[in-house]
Amino acid sequence: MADIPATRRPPAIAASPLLRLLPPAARHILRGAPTIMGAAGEALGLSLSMPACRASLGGVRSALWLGPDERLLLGEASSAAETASRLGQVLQQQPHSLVDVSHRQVAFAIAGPQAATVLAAGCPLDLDPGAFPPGMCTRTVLAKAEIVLWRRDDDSFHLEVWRSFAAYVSGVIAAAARELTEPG
Amino acid sequence: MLLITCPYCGARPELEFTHGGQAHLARARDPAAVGAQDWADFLYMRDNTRGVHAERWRHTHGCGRFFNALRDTTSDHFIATYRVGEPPPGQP
Amino acid sequence: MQRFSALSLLSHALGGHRGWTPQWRRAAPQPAYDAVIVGGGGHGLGAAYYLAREHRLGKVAVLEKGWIGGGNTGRNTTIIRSNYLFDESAALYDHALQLWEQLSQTLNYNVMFSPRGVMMLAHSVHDVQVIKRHVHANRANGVDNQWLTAQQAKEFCPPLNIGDIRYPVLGAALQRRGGTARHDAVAWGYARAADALGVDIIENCEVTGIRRDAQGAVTAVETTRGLIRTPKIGVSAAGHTSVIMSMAGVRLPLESYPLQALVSEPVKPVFPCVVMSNTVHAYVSQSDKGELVIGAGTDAYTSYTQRGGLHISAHALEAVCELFPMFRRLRMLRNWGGIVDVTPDRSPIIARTPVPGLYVNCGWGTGGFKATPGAAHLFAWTIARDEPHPINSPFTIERFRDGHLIDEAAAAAVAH
Amino acid sequence: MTQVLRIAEGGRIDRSRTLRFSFDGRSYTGLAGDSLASALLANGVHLLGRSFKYHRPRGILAAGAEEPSALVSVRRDGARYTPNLRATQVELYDGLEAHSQNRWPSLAFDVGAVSDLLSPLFPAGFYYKTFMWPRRGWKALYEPYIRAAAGLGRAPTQADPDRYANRYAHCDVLVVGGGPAGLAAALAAADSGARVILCDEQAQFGGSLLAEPAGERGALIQGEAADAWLARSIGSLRANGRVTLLPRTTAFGYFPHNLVALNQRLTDHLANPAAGQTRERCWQVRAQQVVLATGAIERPLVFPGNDRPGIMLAAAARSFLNHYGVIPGTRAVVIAACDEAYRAAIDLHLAGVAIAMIGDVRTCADGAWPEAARRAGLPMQTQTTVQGTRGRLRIKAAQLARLDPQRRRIGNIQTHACDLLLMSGGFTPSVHLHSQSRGKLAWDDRVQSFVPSQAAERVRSAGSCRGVFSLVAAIEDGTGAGGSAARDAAARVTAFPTAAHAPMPATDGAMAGYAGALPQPQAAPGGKAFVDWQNDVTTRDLALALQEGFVAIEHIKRYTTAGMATDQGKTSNLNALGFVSQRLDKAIAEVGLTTFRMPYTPVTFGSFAGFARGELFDPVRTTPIHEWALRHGAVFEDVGLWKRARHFPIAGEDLHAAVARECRAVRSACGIFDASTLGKIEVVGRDAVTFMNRIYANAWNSLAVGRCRYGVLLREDGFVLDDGVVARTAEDRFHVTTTTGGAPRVLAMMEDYLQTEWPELQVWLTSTTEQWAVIAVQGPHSRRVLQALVPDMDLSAAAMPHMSVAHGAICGVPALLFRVSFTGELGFEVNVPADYALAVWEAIYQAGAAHGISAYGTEAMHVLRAEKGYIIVGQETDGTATADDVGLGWAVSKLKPDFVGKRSLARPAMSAPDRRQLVGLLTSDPQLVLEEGTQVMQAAGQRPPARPIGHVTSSYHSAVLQRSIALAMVAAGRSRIGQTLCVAGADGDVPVQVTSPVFYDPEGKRLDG
Ligand SMILES: Cc1cc2nc3c(=O)[nH]c(=O)nc-3n(C[C@H](O)[C@H](O)[C@H](O)COP(=O)(O)OP(=O)(O)OC[C@H]3O[C@@H](n4cnc5c(N)ncnc54)[C@H](O)[C@@H]3O)c2cc1C
Ligand SMILES: NC(=O)c1ccc[n+]([C@@H]2O[C@H](COP(=O)([O-])OP(=O)(O)OC[C@H]3O[C@@H](n4cnc5c(N)ncnc54)[C@H](O)[C@@H]3O)[C@@H](O)[C@H]2O)c1
Ligand SMILES: Cc1cc2nc3c(=O)[nH]c(=O)nc-3n(C[C@H](O)[C@H](O)[C@H](O)COP(=O)(O)O)c2cc1C
Ligand SMILES: [Zn+2]
Repeated sequence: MADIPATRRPPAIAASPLLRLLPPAARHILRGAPTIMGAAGEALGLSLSMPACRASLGGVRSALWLGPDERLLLGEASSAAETASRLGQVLQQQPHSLVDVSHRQVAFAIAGPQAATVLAAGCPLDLDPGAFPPGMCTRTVLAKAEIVLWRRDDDSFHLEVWRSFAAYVSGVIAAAARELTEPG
Repeated sequence: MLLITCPYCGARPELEFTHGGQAHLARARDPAAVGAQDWADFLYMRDNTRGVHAERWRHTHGCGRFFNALRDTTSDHFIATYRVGEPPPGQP
Repeated sequence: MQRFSALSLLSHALGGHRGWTPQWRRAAPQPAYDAVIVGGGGHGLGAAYYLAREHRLGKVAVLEKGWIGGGNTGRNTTIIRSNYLFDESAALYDHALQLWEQLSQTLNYNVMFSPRGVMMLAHSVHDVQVIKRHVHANRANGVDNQWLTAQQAKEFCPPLNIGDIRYPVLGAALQRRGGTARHDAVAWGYARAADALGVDIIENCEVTGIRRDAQGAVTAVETTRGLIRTPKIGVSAAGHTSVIMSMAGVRLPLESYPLQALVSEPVKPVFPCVVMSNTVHAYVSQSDKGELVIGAGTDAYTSYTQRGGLHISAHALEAVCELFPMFRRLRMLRNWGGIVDVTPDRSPIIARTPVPGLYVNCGWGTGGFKATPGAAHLFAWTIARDEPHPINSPFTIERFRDGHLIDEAAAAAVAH
Repeated sequence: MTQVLRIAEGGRIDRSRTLRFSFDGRSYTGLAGDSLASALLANGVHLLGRSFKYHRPRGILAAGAEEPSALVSVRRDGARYTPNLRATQVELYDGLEAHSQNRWPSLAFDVGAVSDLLSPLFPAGFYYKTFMWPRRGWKALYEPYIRAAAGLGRAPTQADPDRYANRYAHCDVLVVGGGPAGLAAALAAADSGARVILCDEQAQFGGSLLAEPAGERGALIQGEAADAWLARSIGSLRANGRVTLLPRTTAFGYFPHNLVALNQRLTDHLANPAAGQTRERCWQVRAQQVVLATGAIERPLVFPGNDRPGIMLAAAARSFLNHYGVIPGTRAVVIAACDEAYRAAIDLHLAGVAIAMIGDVRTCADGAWPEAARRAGLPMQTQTTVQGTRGRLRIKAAQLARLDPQRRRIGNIQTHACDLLLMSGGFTPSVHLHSQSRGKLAWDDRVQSFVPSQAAERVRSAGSCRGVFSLVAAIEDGTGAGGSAARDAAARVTAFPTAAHAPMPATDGAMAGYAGALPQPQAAPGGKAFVDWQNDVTTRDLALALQEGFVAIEHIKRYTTAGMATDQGKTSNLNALGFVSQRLDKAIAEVGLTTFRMPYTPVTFGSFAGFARGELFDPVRTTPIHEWALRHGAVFEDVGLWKRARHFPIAGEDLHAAVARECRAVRSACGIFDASTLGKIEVVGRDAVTFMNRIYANAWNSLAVGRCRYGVLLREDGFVLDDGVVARTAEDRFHVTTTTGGAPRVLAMMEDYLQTEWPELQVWLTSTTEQWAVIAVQGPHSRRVLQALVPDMDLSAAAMPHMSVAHGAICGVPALLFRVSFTGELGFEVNVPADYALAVWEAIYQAGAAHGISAYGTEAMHVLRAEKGYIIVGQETDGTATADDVGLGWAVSKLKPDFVGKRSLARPAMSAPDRRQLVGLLTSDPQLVLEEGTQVMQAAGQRPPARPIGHVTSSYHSAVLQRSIALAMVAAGRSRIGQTLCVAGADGDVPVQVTSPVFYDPEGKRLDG
């Protein structure tokens, strides 16, 4: 029996000018005591001991603080196995949990001068760059869905959304974006 | 919609949280040893304080942590929020 | 008591209505009573009325911290039904419903009981199973409740959108004997009738303490209007029950949550019945004055503020607009909140307490208006005889210790 | 007739743009910038509606949000019909179609008006006293009549096609109200660099300044003409990038922690909104600091016949004249209890309106404006009251009298012909929002009103909404409030401003006004004196309420309905209080106020719902295999937020036929089922097994790596919460599955115990529900179908026994393969990363073609598991069932000292002999399928109230058994196996035999194919 082409097939989403579905990625949830984060970070070439609600970048990888004992590790789709083995080596002896969630969620880029306003249709956080500066990230809600929101720069955001909520989240974004293009 | 200060993430909208009921009701280490009335008290009886009371919240759609809060149930204003394991501020 | 009737109205009209006298005296607290009811809502006033009428318990007072009927009685969506799942509940609520059917005549006060039918919607296969289970259980209990197809549901309530919605309506349970009543009239009607039987209704009188003797039995209540001696105290204070019971050192399985309701601007008759959907959280009826009366949900946290969050009423309105898309253009006239005392099994407590002479009627949560006459009647019985009536004997405090819960919530019965 | 009462110049309307509109089918013209009210007045139309109870002819009382009477319906098209709009707030657009309400057959001739004659029969609360006979009479007879009579406009009958939007916003300073005080506050805050939002319910900013005559004739602000100041202020706010200006936006609700809700109207003023253009936007603004500058509302005066068309508030008339360029009448009588009335009189006089008389209620009137009126030679007198008015559809005359302090008449009754009566009882500060925020109110004698005192949020009031009435003072007040609000916001001050944050500037009594009913000469007959226009509440109603013992203001409100109309008593509450305090001889402050609640003015339901409608009402969750199911004609069911394929009918099969076929396929060949919605949790860490032992009722030490076990989860109260297969994939790692609906609940419960009860455990939880898609392949041929696709895995019974798990690859895709069965057949569950699921599913389906594979849905799955007596949590259990009740006692560890729920199982009731237990039921007629939910009876023919001993939880036709089967929870059921009980069906009792819940393959032979 021939292998099926192992191309990843993301869920269907609602189209809208400001919203772009980002290519498939490798994702891991790393959980454990703060004490493991130093070594783990070094192994991946970025800092995992960042302050609360901040992301850190390192080469092809990035890491998002989701909670005091929880990080979301993002990398290129092909890097999943390597991430696991690198962490496996340095963390062998330390209690921790590493779980591959590459397919659990999808990523959106929402960009443009209107980005924050569009998100404000469903996200109750203060998205003024003063209050939510580039580099900040957090789990939060968009209307009735949970999302991970990460501001890349003043007018572009990175969203992580559980795949079955992708249609809904993109739908809300589309409706909000559409509303902004109206007269008056 | 309340504004709740998560000890880890700061002030956040209530929509991100789940309410966890009265705080500081510890589950007995050996429930088998607990008498019928005491067990019922643990399961069901609540102070339901009118005034300042200690309650649990979880920053479910945030950092995911449970924490405790002192809130005045006659105004819904928070006096303080603090981490699990810490005593309520102003008390030893 | 001045008799109310079309005729008396006419004759008083001729006299320019100068002849009407106060519907209840503004009684001042006496030093002692044979029984004191704490809480001047429908339940408390009703209990006093039945104590005086059926148990001749001597001198009875109702102590109300504010104005009678100002608690949940005065702020509820007035849905009345008895199609609860468990035998114990069905017996309790149907006892009340039977009293409702007579209440205007009993009290000689038009409480506008309007059995226009209460319809409960099913939106999923699971809903259908749960609701049909109710229908069958009710039939066995002799409580009317009937299954309607989605089409029949629409015929019964034409504005209902059964089709192109997120959660299509798969059917509904209809209790034709269910309906609504005028909340204020219930409080005033009981007050007037109780007053006529000699009950003292004392407003602006907040209970601040409970005195007990060496044996622990109650002897008096402390109030903002002085000390009142009494051997029997019946607490019927809804959202504030925990506060009062703690004055006697009694802890209860209660938590008080904000529950909101709202009304639209009044419009001409458009809504023939009561519709409830637990799945999308909407409760709608139209009052005699024309407002749509809409029930929202409880907030997540306990509170005594009598107000709730915007997202809670917004959520209810989302559902209303989905089920009745033509109401999207109607406008909210007023929104308010009450304080509902919720038990872990969503069933009430009408019982003696560990403290001799102290009785409690509470835990009605989001759904006790419908029980008003029944609960009042049974509470009076329990106070007068110091033992529960068979109908309320399962609704004890001890059931939580022993595990004999009557879990209407778990069995997915709806609130209100 | 066209705008005969429009003045030649002046006002803020655009005379170059004439707009056509119709009222009750009759066409008129108005001007751009008109409100419907001003346009009708320009055409001499004063009769706009009929009152709620007595159907009295009613006109326009006010010019703004407080209007109680002039309610109309506006119809854009069949679906865009809006009742109960205040004509004073409806912006005119070309083609506007308005209708009056609550009248039949016509506005001028309304049959309902007889109720006015019969009014002695309908005093306050009359309905409580009658309609009680016969007993059924209320519902059958009286109520329908009362209902038809009540209600204002008609509700729309078609679905509303318009769109609504939500927006969250945050700012340092939110300023509510764009009058002079609000503008000044916004300017001051903006100057200090604060993020400011300024909203005003009106189309233009300016508030009361809009009612000032243009240029020098208007008020001056530091020597500058008001309109120049206004233009300059708005200009500089517009220019500021940190300021958001929201006109047509009403702040309607104040919620805890400085959350203020705004309703913004975007299209109602447009002649032709773009197709699908958003109609309203609901803003939720979280503000560091709030400044309320909501102004004051003029009070009517209460005297007999005070409700006729043509009777109007003085400030309103001034606004119609100076804002809209309309003369509301030709000959006016002015009744003043406050100097503001004189300003109106003077402006109207200059515009050519004859002033028949200015009657002042007070004993002297010597303020600046009365003086100016005197200089202008206007007829004036003090100590005046109104004894009555005449005119049916429009006021024709007013009867004035002068009274001495003992209410004895001085001189004769004076009858003044007029077509306009202006009144000003002073101004009631709009404290609605301050009070909604739970801030305290204090009675202020100087302004004869309640004003804000101690705040309960970070909020300040400025200008006339706190009784600072003079223009200059109001602006200074606004500047002060805006400045300090911005400073506190910058300093993140959390304390609430104290009442003393800004002392009240001195005010002369000139604006104090009057509250209550005007004094009447003793024993004057007097007609109806209205307090609440819209609800037809008169002084007699209030008096009757008091007489009947309704003395608490909240009782008076509810008994008379005063203040309960759509205007929420904006013009009536203080007069009602005044009247009550007069009658009870109690200070108004002691009488107290009723509660202010949201919304400040009525708000469209649709705007609360916003985007949440149709597809966006709730998230629609679908699995990666959904589109395949769609392509193959699946019928879906809603399970929580998920859409799940219920069955796959082919060629016109009904549910029953399709399910029978799908079941047969599974039992005889092979079925494929999408189980992706199952909850999945990865439990990882050194103490994983300890954690599992504490959380689950089962024992886990003995579970070897590579094996699975069915787990039962109890609530702390001992009842079944959830269940699912748990696999141990490593010493320190469990792959836990939960029910579809239970996933979030279970994860939350686990986190709760972990974080709050057992923080010492080294375990972490991660949801993998959506990481893994789950493809169940079940049936005797399932092994053959799969083996081909997993070349490097050995699926043989030896290598992969029942309840085992293995890592591997399927079609080259990483997979976690379970050998489990929820059907009783040989079966596997293939877990693959979600993005690959569709391809893998299709591959399996293809491979299965040769083996008669068939896709099956949730309904077949339910039947198959029922044939085996497997429970479904939520169907067999309902939160009141223990594990033992549903036959899972075996799964509950007897040895473990503790686990969640164990202690509760020791409670007497949990082991009571008559607990309902899971059993099977067989009807004697094999074709009869019992309805789920039917009740099980001890014996046939019981009359209600009969006590059922059980109920049917699952009931199906079993294709393989060729008969109906049912699962039921029956009291002491297991002891009744073999007995015959009966089930109360819709048509008569049905005998049923109690059996074991396992109907098919009790020995479980088929598990190995
Ligand atoms: C928004 C809302 C909607 C609802 N909808 C429905 C519905 O549709 N159908 C239904 O059946 N039920 C409904 N309910 C529930 C129902 O209103 C209550 O269960 C019922 O009215 C309780 O009546 P009560 O007389 O026991 O309590 P209340 O009417 O609240 O009376 C208790 C009284 O005790 C007084 N009190 C408190 N403390 C003291 C003290 N220390 N001293 C003296 N007096 C004190 C209070 O002031 C109050 O007046 C709803 C409730 C709310 C809030
Ligand atoms: N109406 C009168 O004739 C009258 C009476 C007293 C004072 N004054 C004058 O009023 C001025 C005082 O100015 P001010 O700014 O205090 O009051 P203002 O009446 O000039 O402004 C209040 C503004 O707030 C708006 N508003 C009220 N509630 C609102 C809400 N909930 N949401 C959004 N907008 C809302 C109103 O539409 C109005 O535009 C002085 O010029 C004083 O002389 C006029
Ligand atoms: C069934 C019902 C109908 C109501 N109808 C109206 C109404 O038409 N107008 C109104 O202003 N309030 C109405 N109310 C709400 C009351 O004004 C008031 O908000 C409620 O009794 C709670 O009291 P509070 O707001 O003073 O706390 C209604 C309340 C109920 C329970
Ligand atoms: Zn947090």
